[in-house]
Amino acid sequence: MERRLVVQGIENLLEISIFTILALFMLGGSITMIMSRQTIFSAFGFLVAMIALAGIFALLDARFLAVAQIMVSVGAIVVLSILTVLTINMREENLPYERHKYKWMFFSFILALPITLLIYKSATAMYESFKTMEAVTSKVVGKLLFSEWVLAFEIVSVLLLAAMVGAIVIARKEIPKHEIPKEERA
Amino acid sequence: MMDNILTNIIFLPLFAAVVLGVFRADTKYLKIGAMLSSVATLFLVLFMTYNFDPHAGMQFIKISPWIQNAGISYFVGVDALSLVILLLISLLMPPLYIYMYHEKRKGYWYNMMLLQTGVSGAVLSLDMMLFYLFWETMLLPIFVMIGKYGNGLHRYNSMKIVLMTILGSMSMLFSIMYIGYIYFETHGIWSFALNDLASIDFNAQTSIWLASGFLLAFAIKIPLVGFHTWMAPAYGSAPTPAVVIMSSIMAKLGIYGIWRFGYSLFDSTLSYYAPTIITLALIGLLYYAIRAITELHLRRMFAYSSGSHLSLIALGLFLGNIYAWSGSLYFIATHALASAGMFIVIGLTYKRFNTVYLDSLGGIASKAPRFSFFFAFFALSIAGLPGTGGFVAELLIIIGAFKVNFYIGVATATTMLSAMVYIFWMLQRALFGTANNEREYEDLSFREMIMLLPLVVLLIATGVMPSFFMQIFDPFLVSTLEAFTLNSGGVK
Amino acid sequence: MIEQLILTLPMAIIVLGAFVLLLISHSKRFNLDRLNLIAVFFLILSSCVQFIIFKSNDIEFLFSDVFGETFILDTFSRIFDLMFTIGAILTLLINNDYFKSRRYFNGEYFALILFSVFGMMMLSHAHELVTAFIALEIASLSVYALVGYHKNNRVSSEAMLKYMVLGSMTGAFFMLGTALIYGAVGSTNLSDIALYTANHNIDEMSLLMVGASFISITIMFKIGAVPFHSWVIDVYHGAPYPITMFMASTFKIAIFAIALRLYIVNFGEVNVFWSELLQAITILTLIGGSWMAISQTLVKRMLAGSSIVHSGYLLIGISSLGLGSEMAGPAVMFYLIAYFISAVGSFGILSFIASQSKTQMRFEDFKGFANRRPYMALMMSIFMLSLAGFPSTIGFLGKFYIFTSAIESGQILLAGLGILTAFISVYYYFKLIAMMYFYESDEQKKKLPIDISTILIFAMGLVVVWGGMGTTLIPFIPGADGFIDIAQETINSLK
Amino acid sequence: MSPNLFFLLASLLFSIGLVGLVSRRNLFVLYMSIELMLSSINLLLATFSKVLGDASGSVIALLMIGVIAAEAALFLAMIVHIYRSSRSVDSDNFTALAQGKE
Repeated sequence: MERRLVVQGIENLLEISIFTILALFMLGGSITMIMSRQTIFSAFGFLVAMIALAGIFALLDARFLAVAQIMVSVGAIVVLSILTVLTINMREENLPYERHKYKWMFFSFILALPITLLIYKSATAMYESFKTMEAVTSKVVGKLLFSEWVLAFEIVSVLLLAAMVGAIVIARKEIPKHEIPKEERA
Repeated sequence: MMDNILTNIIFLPLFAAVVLGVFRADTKYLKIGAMLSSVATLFLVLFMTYNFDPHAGMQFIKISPWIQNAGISYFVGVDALSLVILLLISLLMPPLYIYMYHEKRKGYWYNMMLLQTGVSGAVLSLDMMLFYLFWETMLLPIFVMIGKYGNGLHRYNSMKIVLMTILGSMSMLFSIMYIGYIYFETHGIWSFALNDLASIDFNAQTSIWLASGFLLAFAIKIPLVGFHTWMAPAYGSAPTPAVVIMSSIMAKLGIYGIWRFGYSLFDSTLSYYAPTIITLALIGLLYYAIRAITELHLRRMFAYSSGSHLSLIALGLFLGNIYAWSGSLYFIATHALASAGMFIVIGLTYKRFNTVYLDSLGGIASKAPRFSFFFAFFALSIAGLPGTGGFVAELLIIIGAFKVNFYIGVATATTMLSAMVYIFWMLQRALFGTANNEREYEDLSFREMIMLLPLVVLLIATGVMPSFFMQIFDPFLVSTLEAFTLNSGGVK
Repeated sequence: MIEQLILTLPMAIIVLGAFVLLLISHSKRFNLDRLNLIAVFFLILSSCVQFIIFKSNDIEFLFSDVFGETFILDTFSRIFDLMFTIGAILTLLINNDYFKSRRYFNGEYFALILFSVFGMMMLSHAHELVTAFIALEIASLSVYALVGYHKNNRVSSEAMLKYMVLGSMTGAFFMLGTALIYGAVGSTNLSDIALYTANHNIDEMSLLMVGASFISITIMFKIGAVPFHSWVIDVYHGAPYPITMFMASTFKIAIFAIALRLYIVNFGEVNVFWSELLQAITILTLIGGSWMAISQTLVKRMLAGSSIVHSGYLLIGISSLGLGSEMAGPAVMFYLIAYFISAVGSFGILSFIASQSKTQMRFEDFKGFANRRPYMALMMSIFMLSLAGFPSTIGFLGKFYIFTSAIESGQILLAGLGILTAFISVYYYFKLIAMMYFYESDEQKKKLPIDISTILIFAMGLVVVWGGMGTTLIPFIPGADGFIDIAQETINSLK
Repeated sequence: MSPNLFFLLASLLFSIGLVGLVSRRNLFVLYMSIELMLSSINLLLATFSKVLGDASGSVIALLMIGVIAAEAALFLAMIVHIYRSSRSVDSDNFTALAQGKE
């Protein structure tokens, strides 16, 4: 009996410390992201935040989500972003010159504060503790995904296709200038 | 035949316009078509008048459901009040088409036909929404005619008249919708038919607000002083046919609206507004007369003159006794004839001399006697020359005013005097004085005589035998007045 | 089973059409004309199927054993489906000349239009918030790409940038609201939410209210209500004419599809809570939109500004809905139909002109337009009169219903303000008419080309007039009464 | 362990994203801020999922990752296009519309 309590206490402590570390990484990463002038540092901050988010998902027993987060968000999206940053290879003088960055940040933080409090207060007022549930493994997710959420799942595929087409259309090299009549040139 | 006669009267000109437009008629055929449609309409109206029973109230009623979900119906009918204005518009149209004989711009003709439909529809419709539809429709041709065919700052002025008029009609629309909603609330169905809405009892406060919505629209249309800023510029830059319709018919529709809708919807509330409107009308009488005296531009001068006389009509309406009322209604008719003639003559003046400024006219009397006869006749009949209808009407209103209050009577009587002042002064400068020998003074042609003679005859006839004409609307006035005194006891 | 599959056909055809267009878009054999025709063919096929299955009301939720109650089939969604497909068909056909006159259009363009139509249809059928969000994203992402389609044009790219950043941000708000509602209710299904709002006291629902407010922000943004309007004029201006037409008419209506469903069915119980806020937004929208519409020199920007005002009128209807007006639902629906037709027509004429001149249309460019193109000028006047709410057009009846519903719910001041803005709108719409008619033109009168675009524009003009004063005397063709009946039936099917 | 901390973290992340979106001009940062906002919603969903004892929240979050990916694709394409056409990722650089250019 004693021993179980001790184990639980240690587990709790462990959980809280892991959460704290992850949360600090997330906050640090995201704050780096919005603060740094160099785009590549921002992207690395974002990367750190996303990896930490995967850890927090795992802490919330959403294991499949954690894996998906690592694979899709980190492995695809963030890496793609970093690759884009590197491909573009912006020179220093092409970066925006933001003189009043911190002033703006301060003001917008004051604006965003009520929203933060609103979300936090309204969510915490309703729920005080976790329910015990089985871990959300791939089996559970798979079952749900193909019963209750199958419609949403299927139209996500259409969404991805539409976004892909849109991205191709936008990013494709333009028609060479000399082929365009003069009056259409911007 | 008699069943659909009002529908035919309303839509015949529009139908003609559509047919001519679809076949893209040449100007030659357009003229003939327009003339035929107006003459046919005139015959229909005369035929209807022949069958009209003065004692029967609303007649030739035609109701058919139109947009049922909103309770809007096609509901037309005619009584003495609307008959007077309907007669006027259909009488004036043929002379105007004769006046436009040389007009080659097609839009002109189409707009006139549309205008006739709009005006006669507004006069005959007894459903509030239908009335609103025609009320707005008749604005469109005026907008186009001033803006496209006018002179001076015509584009600006046409925008001005449209905006001011629509401001009024929007407030009226709001009142109409509110009244309709009150009817819906009490009866559970929508209806905008006038006799349905007239059965509603409003509480006093609501009634005052709703009446103000209507009165704003009509005051702008008349225009009462304070709502008149569009008048002189619009009259000044509009082409002659549009001016004739505006001053002879459309301004009278403001009076008509108060009479028709004001008195049937909120009779007792109108006496709440009566002192204000009587004051405004009295101020208008003098103010417009003074402006007319100082004005040198003939069209603007008669714009002010017509404002002054319309104030007199509005005054007579709100005095609320039988003399003033019959005077008002009679004056609607006679002033319409006189001012139509006057504006046509001014138009002829402009065609001949290319100016309508008093200081550049002069000496017409010796060179073009027929022309100056008509010129003088119409001007004097506007001023209320004894022997023309205007004299009778003004006298009646003045008697009515004296019956109410001595001071109002005196103030009213000044109109006749001030009108005499500016008319005689104007005649003296325009017709007499030294003639400009370099100018060609062309006298009236046969076609122009034909166009003006009916107006002259009618003006004299209304002056010589008023009782013959008044028998059309006397029963109407008596019965309305009875209902009115029953509800509010007139003006204290 | 097979019956349910048939019910999915309209959407399946649209997606299939998009696939086919993607596959053949780079084939040399298909020029723009043919691609356009193929896209229209799929859309027409879809709307034909919609007509055929229109009356089959026995199935309420599609594949309810698999999908759960996520895909609803009611008259409401079917009417909206029809409007989206018709809107897309009109956009494609009226702009046929425009596509040919510009070099930058190609096959993917039509595929993207079909994708966005699919998203909108999904949005009107969605009975579940996550599905609705994904559907909204499908429509939005396609429209973002379409707005920036003219890539050599700086203005077009800028419009896309602006729209995409702001649109994605407000999209995030929609999802945040969904997450919070999920937290409160434990489900995102609309039936569960409706059950929850019906059974709980308003004090217990703070989490749901916060979530619903966030969703409202997104809706307000997408319809361009002030103060979320900053993108509207610039994006409408920057986008190519066909896309502006598509956004102003079809996409805007799609947002109202989900908004009406949410406000009538789900938050019906809690609407009273934010009625004051909604009234404030409505007032701001009416005044701000009017101000913006007055101060423009480009006709396209004026129409964009006036579309904000029209959102304001619709918001009057929605706020009357919240205060328990019976007529407000059909009024909003009818106004949507009226606005849809008038907007399609007016933007159609703009792109018709643009397909021949290649400059932006200023008010001054319309001087003497009635001389050059009398019929087009007449049509434009009809659409302007309808947008201004002139009687005998469908726009007048729309305003009539909106204002009476406002009076019914006791919002007299709001109705008065609406009338006032309608009066102001007369100024900028009549200004265009004045420009067209009051000036003579030096150019020769041009012959009216009788092709599919002009015919469709004329048909729209006819509908505008017929919808304003038509009767149901002629069978099979809805007159003014018929449109109102449709609106009524649509809203009734929601409850 | 109580869910409050998770809620706090999620709402903080959301507002950090919002702050970045409002205050920065670098298009990349704008893009990543939006992604951050969406990710914070994922966190919120996962937390609610555990609070309610219902796995659906995690599934919604999973679907959301798909949506995030779609938006990312379009955004990156737009940034590449805009950088290529104007050599800039400054959102304030685009003011042609505000100046009424054509």
